[in-house]
Amino acid sequence: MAAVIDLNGVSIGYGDSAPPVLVDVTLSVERGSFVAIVGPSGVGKSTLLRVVAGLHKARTGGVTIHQDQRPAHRPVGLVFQDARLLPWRKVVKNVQLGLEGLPISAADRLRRAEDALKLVRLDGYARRWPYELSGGQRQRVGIARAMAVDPDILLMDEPFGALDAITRNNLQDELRRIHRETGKTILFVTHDLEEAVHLADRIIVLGGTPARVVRDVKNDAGRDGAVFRDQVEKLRLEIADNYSI
Amino acid sequence: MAAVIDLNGVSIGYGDSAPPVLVDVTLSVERGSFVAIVGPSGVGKSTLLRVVAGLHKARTGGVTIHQDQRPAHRPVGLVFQDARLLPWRKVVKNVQLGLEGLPISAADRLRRAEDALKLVRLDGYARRWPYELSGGQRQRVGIARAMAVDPDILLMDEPFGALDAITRNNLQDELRRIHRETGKTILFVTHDLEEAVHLADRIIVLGGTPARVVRDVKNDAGRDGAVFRDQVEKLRLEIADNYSI
Amino acid sequence: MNTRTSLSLSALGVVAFLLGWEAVARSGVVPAGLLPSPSAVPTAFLAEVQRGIWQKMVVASLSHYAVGLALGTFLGVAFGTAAALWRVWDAFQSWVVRMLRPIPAIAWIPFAIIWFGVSEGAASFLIALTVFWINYYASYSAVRGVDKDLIELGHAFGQGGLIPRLFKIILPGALPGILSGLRAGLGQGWMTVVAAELFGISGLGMRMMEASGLLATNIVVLYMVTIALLYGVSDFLFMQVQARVLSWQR
Amino acid sequence: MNTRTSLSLSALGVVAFLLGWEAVARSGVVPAGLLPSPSAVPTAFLAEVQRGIWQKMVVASLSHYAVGLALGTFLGVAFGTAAALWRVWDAFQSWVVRMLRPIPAIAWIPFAIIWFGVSEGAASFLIALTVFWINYYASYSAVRGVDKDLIELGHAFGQGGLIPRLFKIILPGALPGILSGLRAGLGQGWMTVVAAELFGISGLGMRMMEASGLLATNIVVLYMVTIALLYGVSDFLFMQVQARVLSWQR
Amino acid sequence: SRAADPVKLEIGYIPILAASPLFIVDGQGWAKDAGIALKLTRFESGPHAIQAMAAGQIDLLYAGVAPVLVARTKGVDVAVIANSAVEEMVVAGRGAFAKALGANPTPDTFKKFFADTGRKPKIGTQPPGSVPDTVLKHWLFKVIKVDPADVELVPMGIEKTQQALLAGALDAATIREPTVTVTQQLDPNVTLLATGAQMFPDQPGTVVSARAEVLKKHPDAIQALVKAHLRAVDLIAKDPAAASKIVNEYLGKGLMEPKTLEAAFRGPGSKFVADPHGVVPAVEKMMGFAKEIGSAEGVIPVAEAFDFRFYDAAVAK
Ligand SMILES: Nc1ncnc2c1ncn2[C@@H]1O[C@H](COP(=O)(O)OP(=O)(O)OP(=O)(O)O)[C@@H](O)[C@H]1O
Ligand SMILES: Nc1ncnc2c1ncn2[C@@H]1O[C@H](COP(=O)(O)OP(=O)(O)OP(=O)(O)O)[C@@H](O)[C@H]1O
Ligand SMILES: [Mg+2]
Ligand SMILES: [Mg+2]
Repeated sequence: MAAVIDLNGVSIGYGDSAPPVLVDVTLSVERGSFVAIVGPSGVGKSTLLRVVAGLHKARTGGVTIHQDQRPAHRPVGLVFQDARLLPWRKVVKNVQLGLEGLPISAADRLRRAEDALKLVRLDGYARRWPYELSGGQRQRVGIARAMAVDPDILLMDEPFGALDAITRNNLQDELRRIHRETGKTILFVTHDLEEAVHLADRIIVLGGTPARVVRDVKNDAGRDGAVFRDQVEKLRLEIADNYSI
Repeated sequence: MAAVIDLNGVSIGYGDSAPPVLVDVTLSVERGSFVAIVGPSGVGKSTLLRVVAGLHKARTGGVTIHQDQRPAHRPVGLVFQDARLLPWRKVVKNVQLGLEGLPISAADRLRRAEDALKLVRLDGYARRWPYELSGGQRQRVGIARAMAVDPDILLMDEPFGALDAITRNNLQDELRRIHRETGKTILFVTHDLEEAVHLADRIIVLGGTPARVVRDVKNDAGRDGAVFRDQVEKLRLEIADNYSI
Repeated sequence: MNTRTSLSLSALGVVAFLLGWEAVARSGVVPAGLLPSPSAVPTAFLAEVQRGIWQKMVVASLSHYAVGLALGTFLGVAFGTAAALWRVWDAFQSWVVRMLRPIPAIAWIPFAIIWFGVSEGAASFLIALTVFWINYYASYSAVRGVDKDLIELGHAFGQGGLIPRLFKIILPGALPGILSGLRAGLGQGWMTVVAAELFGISGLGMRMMEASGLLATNIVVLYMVTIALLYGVSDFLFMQVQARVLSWQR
Repeated sequence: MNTRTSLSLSALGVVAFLLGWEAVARSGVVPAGLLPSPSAVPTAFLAEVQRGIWQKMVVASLSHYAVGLALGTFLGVAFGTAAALWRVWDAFQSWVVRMLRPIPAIAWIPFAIIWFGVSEGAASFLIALTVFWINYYASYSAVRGVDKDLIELGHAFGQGGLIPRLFKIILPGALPGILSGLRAGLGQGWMTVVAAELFGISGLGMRMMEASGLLATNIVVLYMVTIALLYGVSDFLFMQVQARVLSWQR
Repeated sequence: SRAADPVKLEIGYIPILAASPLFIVDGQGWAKDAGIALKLTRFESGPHAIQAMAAGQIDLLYAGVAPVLVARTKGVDVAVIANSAVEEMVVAGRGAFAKALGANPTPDTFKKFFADTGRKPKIGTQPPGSVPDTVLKHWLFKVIKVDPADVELVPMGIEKTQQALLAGALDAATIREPTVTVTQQLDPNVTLLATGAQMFPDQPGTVVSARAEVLKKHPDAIQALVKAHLRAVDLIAKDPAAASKIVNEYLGKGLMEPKTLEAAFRGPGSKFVADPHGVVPAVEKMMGFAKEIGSAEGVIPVAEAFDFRFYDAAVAK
């Protein structure tokens, strides 16, 4: 299958003079794959995602995203690590943000937003202001917002970080179903190794200072059982070895 | 031992007319205990913590906190679910916030802030602005800020929610050590049942609409092994049964 | 605090103010003829209304004010936002703006006369000018202060183009600051009405100056109270609208 | 964009402005004698400096300005903050403020004369007044807009008392808005200097009025340029300081 | 032009008693009878009005002679076509200073005032170079021969002088009708210290001026207007009561009674003279004095600013 995300010797930093955060990242993500990115706090996972989303310029190297232009869809959907809702829009309007400017009717927009809210179990909260939500509810609105645009590439930065076990399981199942049914390419940052092994078919470990890709493993450990636990344990050791922040 | 936190038939809500979020919470937390609070997203965990911290008034019922007045300490330390740093203060100044107004010298204040930052593995980040931090780093500054005031009661709202496995394990170990050595009373909100069973000696499950305490179990499942896994499973079912949000 | 309490507190404040004024006026601390007591206002009001002057002046000034305010606000917000958005434009105009900014309304009068003649337009121009500056700076700083994270959010969700970014992220985000400028302009506009009517354009300001020249202070005060009421009502309404518009702020 | 580029862009802007002005002045579009060309300013400047008038007027006006600005800014921020913090006080004063707000500087002159006589104090008072209002409203809205979460944070960490809450949370949080008011006041103050010197207090404004009465427009323009420069420099410095103070904003 | 198609003339004025002839011309409909449509525009001060005139926004102006002369030096082509009033400015004083000065002021009264109160008397007037300033100085330094060191002159706007006088911030001020009468009615402490004639005999006052272009384009209309102006000046002299009623419609309607205006017309501060010929030497004399005290740099040719044709034709018939 074709690569939809191609990073070639990319190095990334903040400001003009500070040392780079990530160096020499070469990465090619195939269409329809589910890639988890793990690594210690502050290693550069969010930064990498922002570069892929085109929100931050790489210092050097090539970043290519092969986007399909489907009408009424955005090629890339992003779930931020903080929920990042527009405080002046009610929940349902926040979810519609990415749909605005697409050639669809207002009724369609509303319907898609409501569907996305249903997906994250927030049907009853459409008319609330963001400040009236709990932390986990806010995060779920952020997920719904990315889902509503029905993107080919879904970039998720710790999307389930603030969710309880049950909600999280539900949403993991939904995400897996969507991945299976629609063949979206998913880049998924998580701090939870179980989650990574549970969901992804490929796991990328970032580590070191400045950070680079230290491991890039195909994950077919299944969803449970001894192989699963082995895989998690192996990753844990891997990260611990390259843990320097 | 004596109860340091006493809630008596407390009900809590936002606004004046909206239905209550939590009702009929009666809870007594003993000095030196480590209590985990779990429950689905949006059930009212953060709200409960804010009432205990005195930041939100209960609608009915009695809230009593038995505070010791030790000099140079604050009785209660709170870790918010969002990091909530003051954007106009550098990291080290953010950590010192709670120390200001206490009868200690500026040098002491700085030392305690730096110690707290060391605890959360952010020694090198003291002079950064909050916006220059990653999500997990921000959360750790929030933890350091609460630790710096050396409180008798530590209220933590998903403090490790955004941390990778290794950092999280480190901090869990630190927290356990501090609890053991200083005998602080800790109220710990988490969405992670393993973490709850791993750390706490008492677990409170919130559930229902409006929410109430649906389970209040003594946890002596140990830190690992089959009993541990049983306990986690039992809690998971408990929550699933009362899952209504 | 509910609306009832707050309204009665306001009434209390106004009554206290009027009583204090009346006391000062009667005490003779202030030379007679310079400060009439507020109780002189109703009589003056009736007289002016009967002569038909009051209505005419109010309508005239209101129209200068409305035009000037609308124009000044719109242009001020537009230019302030533009300067805050484009660094090149900002750098280009910053010192020109610095040169024009401190020029007082009075010094603009000759230009107003040249451009508009002795006409309503000239008065509106002068009012627009003051209102412009206030809105320019308020918008500039408000737009500069918009959370960069939200702008990034806009980019991520296809709202990075100028128009959607402006209308979906920047202007709503800057709205509290912009509205505060609008409100300040609301008052500053009235303050300028008087200066703008100094040269032959009829309205409250002209009548006030005329009365002041003839030391008819009760008429002066009548028109000051008139301006105060007109402003008070518009400011009150503005605050109501603002509370609606900013209901997303806690 | 670095400082060099931005400075040269500014210079470009000013040059373009001056050229445009010179062109208009020479074209005869504007009646002769009403708009001198900028090239007439240096001669006028030399003449005024030789007479010693320029220096005297600049010093005089600067002192009125500085006193008025400092006073107006301090009181404006203080009262605006107070009104935003205490709802009861806010309700009590809101309508009184609405009555006083639109009263123009010119209408205050009699009171300034009564309270201060024909003195420097009166001029400073009038300047303080305009500056006061701008800062009052800017601070009011900035303080109202402070993130409630941060105030809660203060309470949680023992900074809930009035003084620490004010100085550690509210004022820093409102700082961008307050500074924007300060900046607007900086310019508004100069705009008022002229009006404040209309009644016998010597300074730039008085000299301008004098010259304007004699249609000595080159002198008028000289002082306008002087005001522009004084303001330009202070605004520039203010922006530098502000960039420092707000460096925590991206 | 035909009668059905009136000549439109815009006339500016300063709201002072000396503009009364204009109000009468308009109020009595004399201009309309002559086929002229007048539009009156009020100005706060001469310079603003002159600026409007230079910009071609108004055609004629009732204002002081000084701004007209100054405007001519700035290349604005205007000419004086008639006079309206002279000796307008008077000195009004209040309180202790007025009492001390009495009817026969001498330099010593100023010195004594200083000795008694510990401060120099403050006298409000307009900026140096203006008519009020010049004639006040003439009165002080030429007529009474006061030592300049014994008095403080405060230059300010016309209207501010009255307010400052009433507020007690000034001991005396140069003011003109109708505020002289109004001020005295309001505050009995205010008394007249010197009339215009005492300050500077024939002191120049308000004149009627017009843009040269208008003079060329509508000579007939201007002629008719000057005639009406003469008629109005006559009316004021003959029947101040009737004149005051008409004028009140324009000046201080609702702000003062016609009685007040009538008193002003009859008062010592009011001397209406339509003949512009006498103004020329008076202005020349005044400018000579201004140059002497250093408030004017050069002497402007005065006579060529006057266009006597219309007045002469009007009185000839
Ligand atoms: N300011 C508010 N106004 C109205 N409702 C609110 C407000 N804040 C929270 N709520 C509601 O109160 C309920 C409890 O919120 P709370 O933040 O305590 O949940 P939580 O248990 O901490 O959830 P999470 O795990 O998602 O953080 C939620 O349903 C939320 O929507
Ligand atoms: N605006 C910025 N300026 C300077 N440094 C920054 C900035 N933003 C992030 N950094 C630094 O870049 C590094 C990578 O940040 P990033 O947010 O990508 O980490 P992360 O892997 O997502 O961490 P976490 O798991 O804690 O969210 C961190 O060390 C952080 O301190
Ligand atoms: Mg991150
Ligand atoms: Mg919560």
